[in-house]
Amino acid sequence: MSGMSRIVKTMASITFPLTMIYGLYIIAHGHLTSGGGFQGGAVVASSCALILVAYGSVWTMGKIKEKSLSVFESLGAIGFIGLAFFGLIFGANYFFNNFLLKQDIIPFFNAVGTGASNINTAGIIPLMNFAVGLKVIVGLFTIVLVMAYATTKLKGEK
Amino acid sequence: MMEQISQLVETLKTGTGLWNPLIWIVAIVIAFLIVYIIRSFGNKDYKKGTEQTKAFLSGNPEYEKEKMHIKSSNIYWGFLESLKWAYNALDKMHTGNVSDYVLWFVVIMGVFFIIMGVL
Amino acid sequence: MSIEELFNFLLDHSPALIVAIPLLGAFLTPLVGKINDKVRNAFAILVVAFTSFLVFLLANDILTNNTIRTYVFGAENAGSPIVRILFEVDGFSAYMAIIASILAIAGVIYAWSHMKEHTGQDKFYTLVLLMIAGMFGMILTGDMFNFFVFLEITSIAACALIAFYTNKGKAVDAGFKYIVISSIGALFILFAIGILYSQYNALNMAVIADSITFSFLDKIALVLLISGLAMKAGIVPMHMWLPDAYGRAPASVTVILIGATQASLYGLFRMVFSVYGNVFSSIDVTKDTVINTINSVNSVGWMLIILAILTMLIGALMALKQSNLKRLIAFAALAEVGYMLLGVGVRLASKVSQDITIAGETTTQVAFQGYSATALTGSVFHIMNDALDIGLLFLVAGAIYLVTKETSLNKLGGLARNMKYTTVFFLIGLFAVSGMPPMNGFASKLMIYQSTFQLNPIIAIVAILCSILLLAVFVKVFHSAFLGPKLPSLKDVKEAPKSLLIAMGIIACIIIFIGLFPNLFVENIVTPAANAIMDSAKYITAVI
Amino acid sequence: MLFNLPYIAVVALILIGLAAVIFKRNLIKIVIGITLIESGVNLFLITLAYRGGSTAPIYTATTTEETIMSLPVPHALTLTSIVIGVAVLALMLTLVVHIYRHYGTLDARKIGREEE
Repeated sequence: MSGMSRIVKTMASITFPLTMIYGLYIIAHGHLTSGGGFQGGAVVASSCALILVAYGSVWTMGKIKEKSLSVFESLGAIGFIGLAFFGLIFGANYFFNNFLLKQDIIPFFNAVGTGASNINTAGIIPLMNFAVGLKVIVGLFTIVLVMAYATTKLKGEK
Repeated sequence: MMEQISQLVETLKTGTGLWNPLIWIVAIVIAFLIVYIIRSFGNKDYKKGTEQTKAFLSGNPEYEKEKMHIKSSNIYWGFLESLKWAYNALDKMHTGNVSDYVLWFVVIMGVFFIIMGVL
Repeated sequence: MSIEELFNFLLDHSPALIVAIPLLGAFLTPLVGKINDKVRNAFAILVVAFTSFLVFLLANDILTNNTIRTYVFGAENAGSPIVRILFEVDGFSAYMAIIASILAIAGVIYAWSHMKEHTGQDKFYTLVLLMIAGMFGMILTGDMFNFFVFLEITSIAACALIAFYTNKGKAVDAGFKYIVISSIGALFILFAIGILYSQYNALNMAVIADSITFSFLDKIALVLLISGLAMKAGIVPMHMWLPDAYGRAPASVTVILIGATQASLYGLFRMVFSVYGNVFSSIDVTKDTVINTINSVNSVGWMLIILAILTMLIGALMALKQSNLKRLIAFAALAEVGYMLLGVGVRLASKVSQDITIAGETTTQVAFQGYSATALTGSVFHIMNDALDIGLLFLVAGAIYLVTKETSLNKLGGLARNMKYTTVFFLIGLFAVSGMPPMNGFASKLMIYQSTFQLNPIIAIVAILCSILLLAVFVKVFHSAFLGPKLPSLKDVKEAPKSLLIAMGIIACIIIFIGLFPNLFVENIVTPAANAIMDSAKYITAVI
Repeated sequence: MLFNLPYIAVVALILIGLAAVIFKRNLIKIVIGITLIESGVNLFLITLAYRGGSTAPIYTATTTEETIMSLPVPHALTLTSIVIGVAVLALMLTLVVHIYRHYGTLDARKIGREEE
């Protein structure tokens, strides 16, 4: 896939940070409002896909290596499962413990906040959202990128 | 220790039948011994290097070993030929088309619906 | 922490760890793979070995004490587990987990040499471990929706592995067929789960089982569940994906794929005997649903028997015709699935209600015929035997492919002269799969034959006939691949590499052990598992 | 009658999807059919969750004690199902790309027919 016109590229560059910030907001507020890791991740991934469509898959493939993407994806998954294991080790001795007993391990996130909409609440659920978000962003973007790249190669073959 | 060994050789009871592989093995070994004894009677007449050892193919000459191997698609030729009607039907069933796979699923689901009295 | 405490800790958390450790290992594999190929392979084997150790720890506890263990995620066992995700491990789950772990460890050891020359091994091991995690999840879970999720994890990973040889068109085609079939089956299962949730406001299997009334909607849900799971287990006539998938996947994957298919069969057992236990396996007359539904229970049983006979016959007949070795074994695997389903069918078809007059008072009693317990025990036993026998044969087929690069039986011959160990393993598999004494297949088939004979002699005769056909099939393979003179094209064939022989040896040893001491095995492992699946009341009371 | 409309839509979606899978020979259309079945099942789960006049199940959005919330569990189930659906869809399309590369066609009757 080759790039599109200058107008599209400019507009995509302007829209990209806005969409990305909105997606990150959805991930960060996943434990308070509707949404969470997957939804926010999908929004961010779609903003990345916007860049991909505007600038073309060959240009994007030159900027990002597929291997580093798969490392990030693994890190997201390991983060999620690792947090689940945290409950076994630091929590009340069961798997997927949302509220760790030893809060000092991860200082910022409390079990209960001062108000209903306090952001540093809900134990390790926000951290799990971040892990899922990372995995979804990288995973969806990799799928779109690789598929777009595969179609270009096919045209080159013929 | 003795208990564990006796547990090992215990017979499997299936309600109406019995099965004990160890007794079966003993029986097979005895059968082989009998066969061996019978074989040893005839072994005296066997002479190496004479006409006796050659393969008898109704008087035809023996082929080379490499050409004697029967390929797998030729084995059970008669069975496949006599059941040709069944195999033709089965071949028609296995179209290799993913749509037909799903069609069979829907058919079976319909039959189950009728049996359960839903439809 | 002393060793005893550590063991207790592992035992308490084993249901969660059995799923979590392969999952963690799966995502660590690409990072470990950056170091070295050998380190990564060893890491994968280590992960699976540790998981198997946990499985044996858990199964030992459950099968000896005859208990049910529950594990609630995100909370202690006290409180209200009904709204949480719950793992419930009874004897049957533990039994299936043993089978899955044996297959998994054989597959991973086998893959070391078998996949040596391929690229993308990082992804291969990640997917294999994901599939193992999904398989264990399906077996251990006690939650309907969780079951669906693990079913999908297993089928997605399996699909990618079936299409692993992307340079071959047929492999990709088989992968596509598999994902279409399994996603449609899984979606109908999800639909059934939605129907059950709408009625009982619960996703927990035990809670649904407790309150099931066999209403109109329940019947719809049951049909969707049975047909979806039967398709995933490869019951004729929904079996066509199975020869494609088994035949095209790498042999190390096929072994684990057998476990995935059996996990679907486990789902069928669980749905019929536990979730719908009040309808199908209850003999409690006070439940007014029971008597009214005996006719529909019997008709489902006969339907399953008919499907089982079709599965056996078509599997054996089609296997006779194949010339591709792996496709042939896949059709034989199909025939074996029929025997397992036959036990279930016989159990359901033998449920009767009879009027008994005691001291002038006539009471209606619901009961199973005595032989039906033997039938179900036999079919539970046969799950293990089928997994081991067919697994061993697939491993042999993979070894032949690795050393000769030939898939067609027409181009093989005289391999016994160069591959002595492989030949011995194939002979063991041949005798076991066709139910020849003294191998393990005979013991379980004997139980099925004898109990089926009491229901209807013709079914038993057909079952024995299919067994003979299977023997004929594998004698053909043995003759054309192993016997005969050395073919000129196969002069330089060598014995299979060591890791292949180790994997085959593990399975062959277990086959011979079970074959020689069937009673020990049946009494200590199979009977508790079969009793657990037959006793639905115990499954319900373990949670509520 | 109006209340049952979503259920009719569910059945219609599933039947259309099944028809597409069974009668269409193009692989892309088969993939579309599976997506339709999936949407039908997801719609079914969402419909289960709805109660007449209910709000989204957010704690701060409930203004009074009497506010009815729709059931959150089916929403979570639907979300999980959608996530799985994305993975399945991506995998199927990848395989379709591979199939097209090998055979140069997407006709289900013409793929995987070569002799080895």
